[in-house]
Amino acid sequence: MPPGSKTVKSIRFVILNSPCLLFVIFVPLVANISMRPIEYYEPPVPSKVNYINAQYGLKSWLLTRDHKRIALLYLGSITFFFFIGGLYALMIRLELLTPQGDFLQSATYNKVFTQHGIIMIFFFLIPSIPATLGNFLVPMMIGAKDLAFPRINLLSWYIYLLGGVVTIYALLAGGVDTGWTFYTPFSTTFSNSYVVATGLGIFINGFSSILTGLNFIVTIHTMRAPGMTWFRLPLFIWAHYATSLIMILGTPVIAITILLLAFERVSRVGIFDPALGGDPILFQHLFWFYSHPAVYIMILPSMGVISELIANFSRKNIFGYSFVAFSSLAIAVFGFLVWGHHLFVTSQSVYAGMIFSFLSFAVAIPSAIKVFNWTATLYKSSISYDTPMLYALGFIGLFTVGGMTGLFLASLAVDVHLSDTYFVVAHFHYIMVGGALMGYLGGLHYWWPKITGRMYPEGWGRFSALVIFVGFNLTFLPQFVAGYLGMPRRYHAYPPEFQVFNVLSTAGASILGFGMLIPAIYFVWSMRYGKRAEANPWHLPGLEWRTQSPPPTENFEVTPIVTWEAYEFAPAEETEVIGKFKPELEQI
Amino acid sequence: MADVMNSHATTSGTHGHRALQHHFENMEQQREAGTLGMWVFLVTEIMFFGGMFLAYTLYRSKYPAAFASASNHLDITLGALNTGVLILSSFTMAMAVYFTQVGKRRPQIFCLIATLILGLTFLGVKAKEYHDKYEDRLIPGYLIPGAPFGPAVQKEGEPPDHHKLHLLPGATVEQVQMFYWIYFAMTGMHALHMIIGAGLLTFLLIFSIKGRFDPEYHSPVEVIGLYWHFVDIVWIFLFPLLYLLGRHFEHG
Amino acid sequence: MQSWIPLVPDSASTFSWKVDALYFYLSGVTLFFTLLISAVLIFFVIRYRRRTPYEIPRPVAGSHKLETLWTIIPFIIAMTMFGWGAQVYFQQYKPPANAIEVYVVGKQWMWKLQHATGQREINQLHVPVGRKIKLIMTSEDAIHDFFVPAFRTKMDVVPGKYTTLWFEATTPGTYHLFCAEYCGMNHSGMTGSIIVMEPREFDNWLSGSTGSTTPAAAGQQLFQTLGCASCHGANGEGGRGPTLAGVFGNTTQLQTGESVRVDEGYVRESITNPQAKLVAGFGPIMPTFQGQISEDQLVQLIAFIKSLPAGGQTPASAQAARPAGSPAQNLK
Amino acid sequence: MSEHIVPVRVYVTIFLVLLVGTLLTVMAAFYDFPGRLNTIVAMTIATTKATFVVLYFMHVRYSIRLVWVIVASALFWMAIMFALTFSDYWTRDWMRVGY
Repeated sequence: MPPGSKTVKSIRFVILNSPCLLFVIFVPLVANISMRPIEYYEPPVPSKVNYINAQYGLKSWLLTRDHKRIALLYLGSITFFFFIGGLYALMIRLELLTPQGDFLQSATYNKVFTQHGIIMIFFFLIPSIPATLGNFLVPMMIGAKDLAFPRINLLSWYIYLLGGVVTIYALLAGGVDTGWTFYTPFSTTFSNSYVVATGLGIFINGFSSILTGLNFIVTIHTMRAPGMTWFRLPLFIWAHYATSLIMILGTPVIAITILLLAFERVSRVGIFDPALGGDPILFQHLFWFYSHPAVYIMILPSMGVISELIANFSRKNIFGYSFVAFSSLAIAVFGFLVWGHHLFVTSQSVYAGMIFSFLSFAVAIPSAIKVFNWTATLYKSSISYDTPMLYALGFIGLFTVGGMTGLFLASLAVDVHLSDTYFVVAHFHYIMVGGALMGYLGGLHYWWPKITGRMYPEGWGRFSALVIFVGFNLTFLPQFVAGYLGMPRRYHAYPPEFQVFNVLSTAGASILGFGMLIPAIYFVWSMRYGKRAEANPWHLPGLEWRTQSPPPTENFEVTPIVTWEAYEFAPAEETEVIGKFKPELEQI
Repeated sequence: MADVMNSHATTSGTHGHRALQHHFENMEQQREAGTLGMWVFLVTEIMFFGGMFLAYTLYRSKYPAAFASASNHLDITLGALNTGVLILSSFTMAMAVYFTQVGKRRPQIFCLIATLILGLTFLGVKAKEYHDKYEDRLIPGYLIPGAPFGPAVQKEGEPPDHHKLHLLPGATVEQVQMFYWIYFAMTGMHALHMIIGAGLLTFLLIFSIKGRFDPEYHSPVEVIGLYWHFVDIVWIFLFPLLYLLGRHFEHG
Repeated sequence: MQSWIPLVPDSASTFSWKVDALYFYLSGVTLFFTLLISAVLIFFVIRYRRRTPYEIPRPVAGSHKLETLWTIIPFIIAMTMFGWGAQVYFQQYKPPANAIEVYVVGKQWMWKLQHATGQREINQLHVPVGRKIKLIMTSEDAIHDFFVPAFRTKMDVVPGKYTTLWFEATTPGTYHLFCAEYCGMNHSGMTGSIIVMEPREFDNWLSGSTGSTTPAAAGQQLFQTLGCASCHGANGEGGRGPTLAGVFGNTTQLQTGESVRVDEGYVRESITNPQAKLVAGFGPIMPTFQGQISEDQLVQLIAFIKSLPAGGQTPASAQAARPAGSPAQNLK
Repeated sequence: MSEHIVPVRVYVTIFLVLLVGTLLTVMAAFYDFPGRLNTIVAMTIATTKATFVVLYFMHVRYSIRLVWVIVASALFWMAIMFALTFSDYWTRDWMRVGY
């Protein structure tokens, strides 16, 4: 078939637009509006010098203090860790294709799932949005030239790298098999793997997260541009503020816990080892004091991204701005009160269990408020079907499932049956992949033109968003069922009646993996060959779009003075109040 | 918070100070960011020590007799001396900040030197205490190769010997080890903070001697001062918790 | 092995259906909200799609009424889930009186179980239908977790202390037993089966298995060989050490003036760490048995002390290798 | 956050207060108070000393509200950690599933 033939063209058209097939009825419409001629907010005299080409050479990158360059350094390193973590996931799914443990040995399998967890959580999910998108955008969105402490920002990247190197050393030297939770006394006494080295890697890495959080909090407090009041801040900033609170309040506790664990292992004394008079449940309390809020470190920034996407791609002010903003803070605070729901079956006091269960239900409410407000924002809006919006819509659906299944685990009696089964695995993947990762990818597409100055290929973007959505659901929906049927997690071999769910899951994982490769390829491709992006390719009012793409080193030619509200697409006088049929404008 | 928000609008006359970093509007904003940053960092530190305080509280309530016996074995004189030293150093640090604020360089340098010396004195005394514990074989577990935990226990009817551990009824050597494990973790972590603090003070001293600070720009002195006081506060809690509680079982 | 309801495991205990009912309620609410949100989203996405590139929709002011509504309604629903969940949880975990006790020791990577009548089992547990079974569990190494999906219950098995789990099986059959807390290399091999039998079959099984000494009898043996009897008296009547007979399940006065309930945990602590809670009137003279006695032996000693009647006679249950009649019948 | 210069006299006073506090707490430690009072006395003195350091040496008394909020939040989170952890340990005896 000749490459220009009609058949080839139509096949390509179908493939590229297949996400739109989801909404079959308006394929033509989508094709029509992908180019928009109007342009507002064009910055004065665009300059050719930007943060990327302002300086050249490796040194200019490795010693940079520019938050945007540091964001790119982070982007590169977390992508690296993401692919390592992804490889481990692949191995897990291959092993679980059959009930017997035939692909890997038990010892290897245990290391693989442990390392999948450690890499994905500590080296990908926790830094993912804050350290890349957050680093890039927090100063730009509030109209600052940089973060408050640029040197500390760079230091945090080096600390991250050092933590990563130590961890990778541990993995190469022989790996670690304790599960990412490091439960004692297995980790202190019985495991024969590189627990101390891995712990050290995580300990070091913790400081990078503390420093990022510290930097954000100070920056948001002291560096806002004139006129940028708290309630004019984009919700992305509120979300990052809440995230930073968790980072500075929670991370030190895991740091000291891991440190004590490492010393305990080295010197054979035991705060956590019952054989030496210690209490293993104390370890679990301290561990989850951080590690439950850490889930919110992963999901809150993603919620911030989704708020941006929903408002901007529907050209509408967010519904219930202050409720969405404060729900972020509420999640950050309440998130610290619920860790005990990980201990319902560990012989924790049943009365403490009740308190924790109650609080866990309470923390669901702010998340629900967010979902309802996002949905309400779409009412009477103008919704575009660009890739970031597809991710945002996918996020809402997946996060709803992830959040609601969390209620199963907060519910004491059901948790007794479900804890440590595949139901838990499915639940937290819905939150972390369906939530955090979707937000990350959506945000990356959305700000890609600003970060690189190039557009990504829209058709491929939509296609991969669909593939990822389908692959994700196929991977993790069956795990809910397997979990309720009783399949325990961290099992290398399992009874054959669970195989059907694992086969489905593995099939889904291969689709998911394939879907992840597409953006990886076209992002790299677009950096060189993508269409050049305008300063404001999406035609949006946010501060980050009021400067050139990519931005200059100091972000703005002149310090902006903010006179508008967040997401102000139309003048405030036109605001419609629900329940009033006659707009106030007409009454005047 | 209102004045924080307005800080951009008020243009003070401090534009162009040589210490002003490029991304700040003025010295006021820069100082504010520095102080705030240190406070946020101290919150982190509080949580960091908090985890150990939690472990301490739990085991103290679980093994009161052992903790009292172990606590009695610590040298209260050296502990009290160190408390005094640290309080004095906190005072000299506060004075160093004061003299920087009012722009008196000589007394400022003197105060910084005094603080540094007092800090080192504290560490010296601590080292002496650690050595005593080493002699009495009180270093927990197998932390020291060749000298595992194994204190001599004073038997009933034996004359008192301050190298021997006197166990109160209900205490076991194993639980005493738990106390020393927490003792070394907490005081060790505290000493590490002192060492870092001494390093920061040296840096301040060099910059003071070079004349970098003036009433306009003194935020490093202030910020490191905050850190130093925080380390002092940690000790203010460690001293009674580790050295004093349980004394009355023996002496009261 | 599936129950007649699709996607639900076998139901074989008295609270299986209670957990299932709550599960169905939660699933229903989840399904409802997921579908609701999805339907509204899809409707909006179609209805309010961008029709012209230039259009700017009118901004909408938030609504406190709506916000209150969708704060309070989810909260009320969440509270029903909480209340229901907590209520069933209490039933799952509240240890019943008059249960048949089975001792469970978990170790890497097997389950060792012993019936009060002496039968030992490895990775298998035979239980009768319609009897309350209480497991008293501990671990020799890492934390394990005793999980029986068909009974909808699980409990961690923690080293250094005892945890309890109880259930009452309703349907004969063979059910999975899993270790649900990751415990090292062969974690996924630490499985077994729970065999639920009709009471008569169970009695047959009991009488068919041979060569078993009851834990209490084994404990009595140990009590002699370890030299406990020299201070506590051969039948626990006391001497240089406190009386052991008849104290189990009651409270005893400590030297510190506090009082403590004598249960498995306290006896265990007093053997491994005798100085910790001294009985009033006795000095700290007992040596520790920490590290010199296995978890199995501890369980046997406890069973022996439990079996001691007040007054210091030789306990009936420790005399014979197997008591007349099974506990299943005794409890009828 | 306008700057406030604390007079020397205040610093000296606080220093003396801290020394007296140290002396008191050592003396109190050797005296056998009834019940748990020994711990309470020691902790009260320590907290008082720490409060003086925070308020005067660390200038919180003269600082903007934000610093107060930061200090308070640190204490609040410590309280959360202690309260919820001990909500487990102190209620285990009410219904024993593990002992």
